Amino acid sequence: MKRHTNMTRRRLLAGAAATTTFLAAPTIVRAQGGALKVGVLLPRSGVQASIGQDCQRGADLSVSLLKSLGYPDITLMNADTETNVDVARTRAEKLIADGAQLLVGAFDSGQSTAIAQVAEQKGIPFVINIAAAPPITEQGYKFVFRNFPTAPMILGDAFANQKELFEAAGAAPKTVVFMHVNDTFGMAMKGGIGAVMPKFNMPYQIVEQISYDPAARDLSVELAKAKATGAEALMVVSRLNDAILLTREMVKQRWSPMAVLSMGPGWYEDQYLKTLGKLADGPLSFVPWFDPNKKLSKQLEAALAKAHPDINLNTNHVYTFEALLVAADAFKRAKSTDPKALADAIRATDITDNVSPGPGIKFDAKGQNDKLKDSAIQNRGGKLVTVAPKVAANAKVEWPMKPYDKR
Amino acid sequence: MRSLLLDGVSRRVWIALGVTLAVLLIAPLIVNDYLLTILILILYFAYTAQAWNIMMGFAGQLSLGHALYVGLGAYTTAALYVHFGLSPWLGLPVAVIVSALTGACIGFLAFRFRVAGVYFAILTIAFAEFARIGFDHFGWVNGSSGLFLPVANYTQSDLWNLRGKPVMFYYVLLFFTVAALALCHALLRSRAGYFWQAIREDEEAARSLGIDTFRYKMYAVVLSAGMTSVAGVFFAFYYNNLFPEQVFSISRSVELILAPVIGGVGTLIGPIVGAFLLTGLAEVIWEFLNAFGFDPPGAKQVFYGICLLFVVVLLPDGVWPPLSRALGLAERPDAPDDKPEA
Amino acid sequence: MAVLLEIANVSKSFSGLRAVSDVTFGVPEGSIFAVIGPNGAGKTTLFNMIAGVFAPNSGTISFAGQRIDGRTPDEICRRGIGRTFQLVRPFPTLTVEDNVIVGALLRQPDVPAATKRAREVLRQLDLFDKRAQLASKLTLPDRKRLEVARALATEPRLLLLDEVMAGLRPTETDRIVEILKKINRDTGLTILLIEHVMRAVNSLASRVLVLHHGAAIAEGTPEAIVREPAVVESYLGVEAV
Amino acid sequence: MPAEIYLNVAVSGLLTGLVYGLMALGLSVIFGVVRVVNFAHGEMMTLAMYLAVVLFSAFKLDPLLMMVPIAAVLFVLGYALQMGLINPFITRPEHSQFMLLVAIAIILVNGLLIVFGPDARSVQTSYAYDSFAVGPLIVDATKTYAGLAAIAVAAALFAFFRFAPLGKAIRACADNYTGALVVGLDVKRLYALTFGLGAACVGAAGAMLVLIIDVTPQLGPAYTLLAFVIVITGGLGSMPGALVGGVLIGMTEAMAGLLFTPSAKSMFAFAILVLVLLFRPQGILGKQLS
Amino acid sequence: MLTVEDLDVFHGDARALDGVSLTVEEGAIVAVVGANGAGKTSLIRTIAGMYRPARGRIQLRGADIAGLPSHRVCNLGIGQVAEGRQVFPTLTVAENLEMGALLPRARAHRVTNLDRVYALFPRLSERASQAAGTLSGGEQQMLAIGRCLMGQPDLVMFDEPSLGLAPAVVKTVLQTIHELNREGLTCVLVEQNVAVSLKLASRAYVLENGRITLSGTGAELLADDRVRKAYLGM
Repeated sequence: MKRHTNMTRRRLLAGAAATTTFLAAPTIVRAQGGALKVGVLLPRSGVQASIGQDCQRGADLSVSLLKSLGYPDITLMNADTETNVDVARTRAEKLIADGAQLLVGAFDSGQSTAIAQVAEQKGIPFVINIAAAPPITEQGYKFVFRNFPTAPMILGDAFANQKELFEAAGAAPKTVVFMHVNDTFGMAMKGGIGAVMPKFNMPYQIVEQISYDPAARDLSVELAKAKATGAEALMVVSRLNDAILLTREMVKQRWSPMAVLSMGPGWYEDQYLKTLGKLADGPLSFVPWFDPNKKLSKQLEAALAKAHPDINLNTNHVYTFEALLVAADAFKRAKSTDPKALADAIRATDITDNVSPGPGIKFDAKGQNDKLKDSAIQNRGGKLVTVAPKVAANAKVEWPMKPYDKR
Repeated sequence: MRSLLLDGVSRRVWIALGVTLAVLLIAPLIVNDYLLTILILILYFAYTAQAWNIMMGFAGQLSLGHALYVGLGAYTTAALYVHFGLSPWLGLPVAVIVSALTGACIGFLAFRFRVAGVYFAILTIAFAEFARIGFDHFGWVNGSSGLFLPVANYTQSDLWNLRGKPVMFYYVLLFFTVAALALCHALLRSRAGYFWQAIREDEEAARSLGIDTFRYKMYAVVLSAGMTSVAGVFFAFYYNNLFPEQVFSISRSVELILAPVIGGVGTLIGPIVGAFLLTGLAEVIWEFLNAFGFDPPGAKQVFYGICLLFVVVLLPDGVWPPLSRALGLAERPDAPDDKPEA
Repeated sequence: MAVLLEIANVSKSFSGLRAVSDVTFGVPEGSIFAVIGPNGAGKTTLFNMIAGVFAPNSGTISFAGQRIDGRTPDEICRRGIGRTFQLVRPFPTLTVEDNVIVGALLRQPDVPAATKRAREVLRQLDLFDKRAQLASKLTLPDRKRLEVARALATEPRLLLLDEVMAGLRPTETDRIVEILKKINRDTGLTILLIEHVMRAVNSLASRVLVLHHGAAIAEGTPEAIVREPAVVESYLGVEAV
Repeated sequence: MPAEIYLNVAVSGLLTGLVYGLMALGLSVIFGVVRVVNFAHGEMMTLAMYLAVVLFSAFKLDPLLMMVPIAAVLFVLGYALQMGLINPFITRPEHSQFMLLVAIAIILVNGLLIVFGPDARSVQTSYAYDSFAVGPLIVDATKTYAGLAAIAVAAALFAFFRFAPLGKAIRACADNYTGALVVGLDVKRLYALTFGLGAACVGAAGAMLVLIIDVTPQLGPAYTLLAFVIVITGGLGSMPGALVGGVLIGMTEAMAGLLFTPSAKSMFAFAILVLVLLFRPQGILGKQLS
Repeated sequence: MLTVEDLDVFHGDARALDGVSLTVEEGAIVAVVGANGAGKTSLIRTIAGMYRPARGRIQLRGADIAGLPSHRVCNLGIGQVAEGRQVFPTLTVAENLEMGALLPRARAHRVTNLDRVYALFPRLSERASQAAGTLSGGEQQMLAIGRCLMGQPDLVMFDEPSLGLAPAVVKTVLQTIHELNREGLTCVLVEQNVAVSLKLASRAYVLENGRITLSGTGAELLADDRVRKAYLGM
């Protein structure tokens, strides 16, 4: 069983075990030595297919990259959660039955929670790549680790980075309208704003909050409402499709705010850039990202460019990769595939040579990496540049955003 | 009651049921955790399938929005547990009442205003969607942020608070599934069961026999809704998190309907057989595709869809009626029975 | 004899078409009363009004001294009127016995009692041996008798029969006629039948009402009725060519 | 809020509603005649949207012009589907029909996922971002074209059913199945034709919609549901009803989004559906149920 | 012209026709009498291709037509005036007639046939643009006959054409059938108006419980005691 990284767009899965243990083995025999078997659970079909498959790219890159960095061999056992908690849980059990010694996944908070319980019961470490719902690491799990900021962390960094940018630009909006999608992440962010924003003494005030349905097929009314507030800038937490819809509506309804301040996915994604072309330029995203100045970032970027020349490195790749980095690092230090030893090793993680901004990867008692820093990135000519924080920046912010009708 | 449970079941059926139950009882000792998870899923679908079957299979009222009741049951017990530390067993009656009342509401509106057939089916979907969006804005259960149940450590099973290992959930579900089977069997042989079947077959003829069809249709909806919500309790405490998008989605409702339709609508055993077949099928297809190394995301579902297509085209009454005849376990033997006269 | 069912000046129109106009008659308790007339004469409409399928536009229907017009079919049945359907409507996927149990449950306290009652009725109608068969597998004459059995199981005071003899062979007709006569004789059950088959009407009914174009054109004993020229013309066919 | 926003939102709701109506039209046509509820409606539309995307990206063919060929492809598909699979199900109970179409929907969604991948695809026309300004009123160009196309398709269908012998024959089938057999109409073929026509409407709607929204394989169910709501509100089986229902739902959503929180705007659409079902079960323009 | 041999038809599990055989000669009127539910309509619909026989042969001018779909049977010249008239209620009278003329065999003769039908039933031309559902029963029966004639049939099966009609209308309808027959149309007549149909018929069959129990000329059956007893109540 060898994981081979297939460079075609449609990867064939080869890593999963060919044999199924249908009957209980009283003690699951786990080979000492050999490659670490990592079960990767991602929603590669169903509603979240797009993100799940994007995350998978990050996972696929990791194996050879980590090896080249001197980490011991890891083998991926991939499973599709079908964007469904039942399946997520079943697949997690299956991967463990087939010998997975560590789990990574699963982008979504609901599915991650379902997997977390299996991991906890089995004593198999579970490293969450992406999932921002704060409760996951408040549950008292011992085998669940998250190398991804929670909503309040993202917000705090967003406000800090915004202030830095306003200072650099010498200008700031006095009013913003806040639009957010009414889903888990959107609500978590909305909830955080009230608590976090006052601490930062922001130069603007939020004139209106507009919440919209994640299943929305049309956002013309929402945007008309936002435009009617007369706010100088648009603050937004959205998803990819909404981001595209909102941009189109801004162009059509002839509204060019001073800035688009996004605190969620969508505005920086490849699909957004590709679909909107030059209209995609300008929005600022305050999100978990990578530090383009770090060495490993450049390596990861190069690896991705080799595998997928048309794809920009993004959060999905970075955090899925880092989850595997955590796994490989723990394996290296534990020198064992025993889950207990792995979990102990993860608890002691202290990785400084990483991709995401900030000091590095370290978990607190709850299994949360609370040292994570987020970046401010801006879309420029189909590429993404980091404009804040200064330590992780590779460009200066363009301010204000170029009006849509002048492009 | 005894006669309701024992009547009309042949010895062969008793033996078959007994063996199956015995196997299920000792299954957790034999199978690994992965299979146990599958079995839990099967029992979950078998239970909900039976609850749905009361409404559609017995009384002939097609509901395509049964996720509504699962969701209500889940949210009610979970919210009571999270906010007041109320045991799910104490929350259960509340959940059942909430769901039953909701079912009564929908039933009352539909049956009073003579919304029937396809229209009724779509009304049930509409209410489920209504609930989804409503719960997205329902702050007490955290709206779309999701409701998380606190997770204690798992070293011991706490049956009173439904905190524990999968095997505990397995036996809880097995109990409910068997209880539902017994209830359905008794119901089918009760006054309500006869009246429901009459309504299902021919509502006008049923009315001409003095049956208050409105009342009995209401009974079916209320009972089915209440029973379904019990599955919600399990769902909440097994997965420990609830999101309106997830529990009230149309695909959830569709999942609940697959097993009874594939197994055999209106039969006692069909829904259970359907749950076994479909959940098993999903796993088998997954294994199969994996073994061939052909696993583009979505392939499993395509094959699953093709299998569904074949079953529904070839076996209009579902799998169980022909299967039961083949096994000599038919629920309705055509030959005159030999039971003594009452 | 007291009048059990009283129809007074009943009329019914469908989208302007007058199906039943100003019909008046009474069915004495314990009698067998027949309504005849060509197809489309309004018999089934009249029947359905008695059974509660729809309400008359005008006029009243009383049963055992109480107004029943405009009541729902189930309530009318609970008051003691059993009915059959012209196109038989047994519950096809239920067994013969279960079909009848559904009816019997109206008056019986529980399923065993209803089963007992159902079997009595099945014996009366010579269906006992076929009780375990699915209703959909029965032949037409058997299904007709099953409908009667199901209605009888509700223990009605008045039995409404809608062309139960239609489509039966003379021997089968005679068989049902005998059964109905016996039930009428033994239990005093009142029967109102709508019928085409004169053979049955002649041997069963004590009184006959002839409907034509929604109106009653004659009422009397069967013997008197067949001699009425209007009846002969409307029922047995006009000279057309 | 400035007053013109109401006008803007109302016009936008109207246009969106017309497109919704066009999308729902296919469902209505099929149910009105064949009496089968096409639960794979949204998935078929997704397929049409992908066709438009492929034609555009490969040959730079404008979806507005491709409406007709895409409709033709979907027609063939619908015809074959009815002839091959659905015909035997016409006499089966509703849950059986539901299951068949759910199976078809599952295959379509995941087939599209395998073929096209999960990422949203779009069509970049030269007029994608155009809008017309009439005083304070700003009207979305693509929606205007789509709305006009919706009216044109509905008018064409209406004319077909009113004047073409084949259209009349289809109405005859819907009117009286036995009667159609008696006069020697080939009911099976006419049903397939109807399903094809319904699918063609879905195809036309998909070609239009791809101008407004990007397509992903998972788009289907939401649109199936939306089509149900519209068609039942307007009257299942009624063609003008579909448009009226679409406009009503479109306007309701727009106004609810403006006056209340937009995230709950679909709830108002469902509320309208429930009200219509309770007080006029046959829909606003539907015929009395038998 | 038409021969039916040994026809068995089932509806589900119930036997509707049991070994039915009959012959219809060119230019004849053949009557089939029997009680409701005896299988008359089943017989007509099986010949018309609406039901599939389980067994038996149906031949039109020597060619086997059993099991052909109804639209093909119609196109071979077997028309039907169905029980309950079966007009299209929301279509206009003219559209109803047009539906009858959609058969390939009739398309070319549409105009002449329409003139003939309007000449036969002037009422229909008066009401050409009225919805068929608003017609009276008698007018609907005329429409059903007219619609059938639009299909250029050689043989027409009439299923209870006088059902529910006023005596005067019954008279017109039966006269029309008689006339059409004289013009060369072969007719199969199923009627509850036993006396009249036997008088009209050159040959008649008694159908009981799915079986032919008696056959002969109309006059023979009219004189038959069994028929008199069972169907005339005498």
